[in-house]
Amino acid sequence: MENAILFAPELICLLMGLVLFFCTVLNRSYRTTRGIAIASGIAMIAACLWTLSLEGEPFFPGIYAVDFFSQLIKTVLAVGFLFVVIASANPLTVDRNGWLEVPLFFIFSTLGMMMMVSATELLTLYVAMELAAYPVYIVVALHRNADIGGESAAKYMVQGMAASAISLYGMSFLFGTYGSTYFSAISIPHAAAHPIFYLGLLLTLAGFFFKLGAFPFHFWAPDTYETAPHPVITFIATVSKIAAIGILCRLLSLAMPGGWESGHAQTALMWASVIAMSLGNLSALAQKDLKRLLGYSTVAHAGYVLLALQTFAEWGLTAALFYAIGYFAMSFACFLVICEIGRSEDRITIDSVSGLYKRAPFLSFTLLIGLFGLIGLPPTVGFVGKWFLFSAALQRGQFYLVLIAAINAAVALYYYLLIIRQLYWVEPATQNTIKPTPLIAVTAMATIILVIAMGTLPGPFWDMAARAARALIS
Amino acid sequence: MLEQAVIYTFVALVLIGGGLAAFSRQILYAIIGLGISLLGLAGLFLNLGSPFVAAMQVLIYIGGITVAIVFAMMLSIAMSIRPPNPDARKLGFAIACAVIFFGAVAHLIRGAQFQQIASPASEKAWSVGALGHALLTHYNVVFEALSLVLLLAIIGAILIARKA
Amino acid sequence: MDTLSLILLTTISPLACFIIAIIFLVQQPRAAQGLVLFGSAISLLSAIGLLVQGPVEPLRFLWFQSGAIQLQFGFILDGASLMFGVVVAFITACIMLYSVGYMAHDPGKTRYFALLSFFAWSMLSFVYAVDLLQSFIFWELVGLSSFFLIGFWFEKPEAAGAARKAFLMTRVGDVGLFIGILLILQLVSNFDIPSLLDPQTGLSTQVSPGILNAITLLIFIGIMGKSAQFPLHTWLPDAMEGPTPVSALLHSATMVAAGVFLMIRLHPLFMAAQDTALIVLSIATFTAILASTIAMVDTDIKKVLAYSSISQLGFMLMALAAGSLFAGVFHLITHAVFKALLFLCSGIYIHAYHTNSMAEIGRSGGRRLKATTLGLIIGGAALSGVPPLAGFWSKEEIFAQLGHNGFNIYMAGAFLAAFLTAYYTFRMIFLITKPDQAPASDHSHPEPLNMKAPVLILTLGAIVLGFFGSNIAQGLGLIPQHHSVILMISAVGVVILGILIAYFDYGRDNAPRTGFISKIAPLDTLFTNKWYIDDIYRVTIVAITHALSRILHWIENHVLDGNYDRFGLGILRTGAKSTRVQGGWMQLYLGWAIILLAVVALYLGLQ
Amino acid sequence: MPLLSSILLTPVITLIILLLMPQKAVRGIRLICAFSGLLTCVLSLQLWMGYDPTSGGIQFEEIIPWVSAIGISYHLGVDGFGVILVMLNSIVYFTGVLTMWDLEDRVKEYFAFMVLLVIGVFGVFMSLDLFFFFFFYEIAVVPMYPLILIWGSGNRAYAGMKLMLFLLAGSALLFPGLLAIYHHAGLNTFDIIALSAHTFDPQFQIFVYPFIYIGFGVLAGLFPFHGWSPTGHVAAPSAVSMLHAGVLMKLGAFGILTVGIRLLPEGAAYWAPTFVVLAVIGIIYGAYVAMRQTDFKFVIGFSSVSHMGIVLLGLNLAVLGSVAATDALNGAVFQMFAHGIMTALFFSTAGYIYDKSHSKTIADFGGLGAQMPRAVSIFIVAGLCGAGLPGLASFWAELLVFLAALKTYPIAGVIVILGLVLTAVYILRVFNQAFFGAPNPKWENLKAQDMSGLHLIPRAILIAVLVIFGFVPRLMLDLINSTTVAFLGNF
Amino acid sequence: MTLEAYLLVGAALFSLGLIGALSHRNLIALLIGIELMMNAASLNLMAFNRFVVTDPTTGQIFVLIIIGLAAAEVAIFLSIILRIYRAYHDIDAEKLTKLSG
Repeated sequence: MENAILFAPELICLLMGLVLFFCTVLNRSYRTTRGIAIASGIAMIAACLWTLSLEGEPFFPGIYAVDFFSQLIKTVLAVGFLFVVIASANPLTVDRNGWLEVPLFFIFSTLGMMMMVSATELLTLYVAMELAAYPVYIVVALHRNADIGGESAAKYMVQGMAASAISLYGMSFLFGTYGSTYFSAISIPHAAAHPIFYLGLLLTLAGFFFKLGAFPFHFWAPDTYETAPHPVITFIATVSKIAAIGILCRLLSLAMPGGWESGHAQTALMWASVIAMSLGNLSALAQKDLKRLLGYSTVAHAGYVLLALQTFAEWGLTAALFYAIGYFAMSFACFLVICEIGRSEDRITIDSVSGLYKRAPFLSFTLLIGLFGLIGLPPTVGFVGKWFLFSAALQRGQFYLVLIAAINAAVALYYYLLIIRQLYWVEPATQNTIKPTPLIAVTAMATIILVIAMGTLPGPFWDMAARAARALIS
Repeated sequence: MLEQAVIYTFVALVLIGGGLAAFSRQILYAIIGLGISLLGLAGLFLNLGSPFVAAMQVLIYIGGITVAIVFAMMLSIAMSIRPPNPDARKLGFAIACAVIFFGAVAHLIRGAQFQQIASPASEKAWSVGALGHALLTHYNVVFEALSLVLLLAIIGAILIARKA
Repeated sequence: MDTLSLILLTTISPLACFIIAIIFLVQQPRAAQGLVLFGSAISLLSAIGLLVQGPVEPLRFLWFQSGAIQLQFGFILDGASLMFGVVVAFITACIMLYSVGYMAHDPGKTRYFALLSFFAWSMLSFVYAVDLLQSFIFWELVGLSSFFLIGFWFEKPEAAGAARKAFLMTRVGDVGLFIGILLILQLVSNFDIPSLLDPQTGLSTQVSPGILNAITLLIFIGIMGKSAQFPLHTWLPDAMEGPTPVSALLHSATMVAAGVFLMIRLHPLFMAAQDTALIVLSIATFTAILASTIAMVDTDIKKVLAYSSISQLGFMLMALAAGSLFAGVFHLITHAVFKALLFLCSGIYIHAYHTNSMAEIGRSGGRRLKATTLGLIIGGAALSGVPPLAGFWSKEEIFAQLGHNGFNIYMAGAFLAAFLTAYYTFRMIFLITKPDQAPASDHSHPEPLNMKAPVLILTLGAIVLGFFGSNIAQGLGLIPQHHSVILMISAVGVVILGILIAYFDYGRDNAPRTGFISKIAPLDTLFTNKWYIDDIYRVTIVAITHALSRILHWIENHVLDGNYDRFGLGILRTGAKSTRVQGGWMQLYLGWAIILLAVVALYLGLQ
Repeated sequence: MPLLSSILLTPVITLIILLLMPQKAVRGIRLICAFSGLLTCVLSLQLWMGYDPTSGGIQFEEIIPWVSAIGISYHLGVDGFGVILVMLNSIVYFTGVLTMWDLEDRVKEYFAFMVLLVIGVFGVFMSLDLFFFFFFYEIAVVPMYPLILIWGSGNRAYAGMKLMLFLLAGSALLFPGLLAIYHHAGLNTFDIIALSAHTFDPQFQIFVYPFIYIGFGVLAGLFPFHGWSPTGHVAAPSAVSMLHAGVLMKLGAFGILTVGIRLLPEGAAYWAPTFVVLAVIGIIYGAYVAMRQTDFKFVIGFSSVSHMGIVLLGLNLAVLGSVAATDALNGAVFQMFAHGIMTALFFSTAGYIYDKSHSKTIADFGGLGAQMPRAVSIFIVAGLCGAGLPGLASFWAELLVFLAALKTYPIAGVIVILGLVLTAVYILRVFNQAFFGAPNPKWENLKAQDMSGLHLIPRAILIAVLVIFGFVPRLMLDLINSTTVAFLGNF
Repeated sequence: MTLEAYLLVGAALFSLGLIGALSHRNLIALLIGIELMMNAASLNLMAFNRFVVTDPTTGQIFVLIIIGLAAAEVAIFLSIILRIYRAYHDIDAEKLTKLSG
């Protein structure tokens, strides 16, 4: 029973997923399905909060860990799921036949992500990862235009499969080096098989980098962002990013207290960080498609997070977690607006938001706050988060690294400002106003409040992240 | 000696099949190559002491997956039988990548010292029963998750492939 | 009344008038005019009261403190400031009275009177300032009021240009002065004039002669600017674009004398700095001659008077540099009176005939304005140094001083200048009073009383002031230089020679009406073109400044800004390129990723 | 209620009220802003009066732990510099609101952004915590973009973008610099006071100081990173230019002072000779470039570069530890205030002329003095202040800085004093081309639109401030001098 | 055969899969390449399971799960191929570059 409580969020997720499955089978309306999904989201959040402070291993020891870290991430994932479902009120870009199943895939993917952050064993992790990934492949394919959906899904999936294959190959070496798949075993340094261990680690991490959209596996990101249906990409850009950062934290935390921390891993991550942020920002500069632009910007933000993670220190972990939560809110603010304004448009270009100020003042304000956050301006969480991330890197004395990151942030300003300019300055092409439903307005409000609250009162959030980081390391 | 020969045969099957799959310009040959390679692998698995996994490899991989690919190919055959233009540049790049990668990995493998056990574990530990037990106790989460993935895959496949 | 309230009354009442007029009385020019006149009268009376009270100890108040520097403001009430203060207040009052008529129909009357008031305040404050920095502040404000008054008719581009020129040229001088003052501050952390001048503990005892020379030279640069000495003199003739009363008040009698007054203030320092004194003497002498030569050929009555002012200022500085404080002060005061008189007369002519040309005025019947012509002749004679008018006495004093100290070359220069002065003054008088053709008809209106009265008062002053030399000397606590009879006779001789030649050239019937100098063509050209000094400036300093600003502007636009823009665009282009690299063939990425991983792994393995 | 928080909260509350007010309530919005501006002025005055100048230290401190785990605290406090700069901001805020009284387009948003800017500026002047310092610093920068973009004129998209890129590039230098200070001290606190007690390794100081200096210097118009400033000034609406040139640029100088010099004195001293050269170049260069501008606001913009050069010069001279250090710092801070008021006056008037004529080109006018005598007079006052005329506040500032320059680097001193002539040249050029000379008949209609009534109030306030401090510099110098002495006592 | 030999075979298989995945234009061929790569991982796991690990169940289960997931993966991927085929009547990977901007 105690195990069931520890497993409550996942359990509720699973159960609600099955309920949704029956809904689709019984072919109820999309409204009902979505309603149930919203309810399940709320239930999941409740369950997460309930289990927030619990610790334990609900299954066979070493396989699955429930601690503050995992529960914190799960809470955010549950919130993310809820928000994404709310945002997908009108998934017009999704194939009409697939509407009912969209929440279903989302919830199972969320389940996979929840399991990912709790997994403490390679095999569990791998399966959870695939559980999180497959539903997303499917919904990407469910674009209302078969050609666009198919292409983008195929691209996404090829990259994903290749990444998992590489990851698997790497895991096999880890397994071979230690004779075990438990993280607890792997985290002990193993001098004899040193080089091959690194090969394994590198290949394994490569798979996760794919999830994070970080260099060098970020290439899927912009294409998918551009072409996937809006709700789907909202899910990918917000929820799955949380999970990705969570799992990276989990993996890298293995390295920490006297683990296999080493200059090599750090150097590799450092380069990955630098290249990811530079490449992401530079490429974003040239984009006209809003979603694609945000895709590149995600790559850049992944670079910022890696900046903190490569420190292999508690501070870095805390900062990364803090930023992950903040990033979720900021990017959700952007994508929520994209979902609303692009209900029936396949492509959202920068021109699509022209003069949005006149058509939908509140939505454009939401987008503005989101963009301010992504730029890193106070009083949003973007500023505080960057402060923490960079601070973490500087704790290691990586002055120039932080300088590069800060310059990148300044470069990024350009393309974000272009959007803001379109938003507030350019005359709109059409005059029809967009009025968000109350539920969406409330969600947008909540996002804004979250972005600003984390930016002005970061204390409690930082403490939570720090607690989670400590839970990881100990 | 015979055993060695069998093993080498399997190895040869794996590599030849793999080569066929990798280099063939005809999809059908590639699929056949895949099948051959998988068959060789199943043999190696058998040799490595796991008849159950070998069986599964044959059943699911060769019997299921490869056949599914063949079906898919046949469904889209109208276009795929036309032999695509050979693209030497691309092939060269791929080979270069593979060679570099292989070189690096082989070098590392040769340099690595694994803590090998003196003798294989007992028969009991290799038994199907032990496997099943572990799957239902130790790895029950994984097992459940896998079933969920398969369920989703089925739903998804149906949805995606459904005619609009 | 006690000294403090008197001095405050003297200085503050014009300021109060200025503020009230400019803020509240813009729409009521008559009220403004009355108020300003009233304020000026109060100021004059208080100044006289102060003079009657006699010299007292300076009054000082703490102004502010910064680091080691402590600055005071206050009032110095010694002979020089008391007397000059009265002169300033007096002449200001006269000119304001005169302006009531002169500016009667000008729409900007309030502004005009307010500015005059502002000038009176800053000039009086300058005169009484106890602290060098305080002096400097009011020195600048005096310059500012000059700027506004020259540019009073700002719709005229010439006036605006002249105002700018005046401001900039005096500014150049002020920079020198400013540096000099700051040097003093640096060296002694003190600006208090009496203590700076103290023979025992003052500046001259604390610094080496070289530095003292440098400081005084820098200060002299300021004086050059303000008192229009070569080479910073060219703004003054241009400044005649302003209303004539302004020219009378600022650009001959008082404001330009501020430079001289500063030298009077700091006379001991200049005396201690031998080299500077010599340089001042040379420049002053040269300026006196230079200005006179130009005055000889100019046809514009105000320009002639302006050059004459420059030349007379040269005389004053000569006296001071030669060592006689008294001679300088004396000439300063007499000059203030008779030059103001001359300007007022010229103003009446201009007002009456709407022309600045002397010949035109004469032809139009200038001499019919009796009082004015009387003033012109008396003032001119005083300027030339005709005994026994004011100018004669003060100039005598200067010659005496030069002779006493053995500056023979300079004395020769002074004689030359005096000769030229007499010549050009009487040239002016003859041109006006003896026109080449009889005036056609008299269409001029007689000079109004409020314009005539100041002229008459000043005429009286020009006649009698010369006899108060000893009182002035007494006020300064000095003894006048003993006059040698030979010197006096030769000086008078020179003046008479000048007058005679002027008469020969312009005065007698069927005179050639061209100057003797026109027979020496090169000199004539040189003088007519004002020694080409303006032109030299135009092709050197002005051109260099323009060129520099053009170059730097180009740098700003093309090198700095342009490169920033290029840099930004470059980044954008890189961005576009990087997307192109990433676009397309997706397997390429995978391949590169694998190669990267392999290389990293290999690197780790090889370690 | 603690005074500093009250001052900071006044605009914050104003902002919240503004956001809640309906779009249409234009009058109410204006009144609320004006009232809040007035309130900040009153509170700042109270601060000024309440500050005890004898000690010269930090007063009115308030500390609330914020993120205690890493040592961030909400720590407010002001020394003499802070007091006058807070005052400056209040004045400019109040007069800025009055200047934009006639705005009709998107009033609510305009004032909201403006108030946000004001919040940021107040925050910087009061913060004693590196995090909050930077936090507010960025807040102050953010609203510039929408303000320029939406309400600006001319090439505003370009100008706004350029401004933001420059400023945030400066922040990019600051970011690692500030964090490095924190980590290098190892005290686990961002508190500036606590950090200033720590002696940093000289090598480290020398390394980090340029980042801090240039990072903040970009905002202060440091040559050669000044390019954004004239362009930005030109495009911004007048009240924004006022706040921008008047207050925002001071943030940069204040940052150099509070973070750079206070925490890294040895680094500052090491670099000072180099930066003195840059400052001198900036002064002269700004003046020369201003001479050739054809646009009012460009002239003012480049004059700001030149004038801020004086501030920077003063700051750098102050750290050299010579006898003139006190004067230099006094002068620099005085100049911050004086230039702030002066530029505010400049821009508010130039903006007024632009609003009425829709032209900023100097050559377009000519004899405007006859058509808009009041506006022109006010502009002339500002111009004269810019030219360093005695009797107006900036004279004292320049005097003190020049004095220090002459003492420390005589050649530099002479050069910058010669710059006074150049300043006069470009100011007079504007006067002559635009205000004097024959009136242009094109602008006859402006005769009826000269400044009057309400428009005169803000300008009159600014002029009054300039004149008061011009004649009674003691009011300010007493306040700064003790702080300067205390500040330099740390060296 | 030694562990090393098995691992080398695995590496070779992986490399062959890589060639397949990198050089082909046909989506099905890509899939085949990736399957080879996954199988290389399986081989490694089995080899380690035999030579290194004391408890041989883990590796086997790992491989079994890989097989299961591969089945799911292939199912989805093939359905996507069919979807594309319907839309394009072509399954040329290079045509997909149309998407990238």
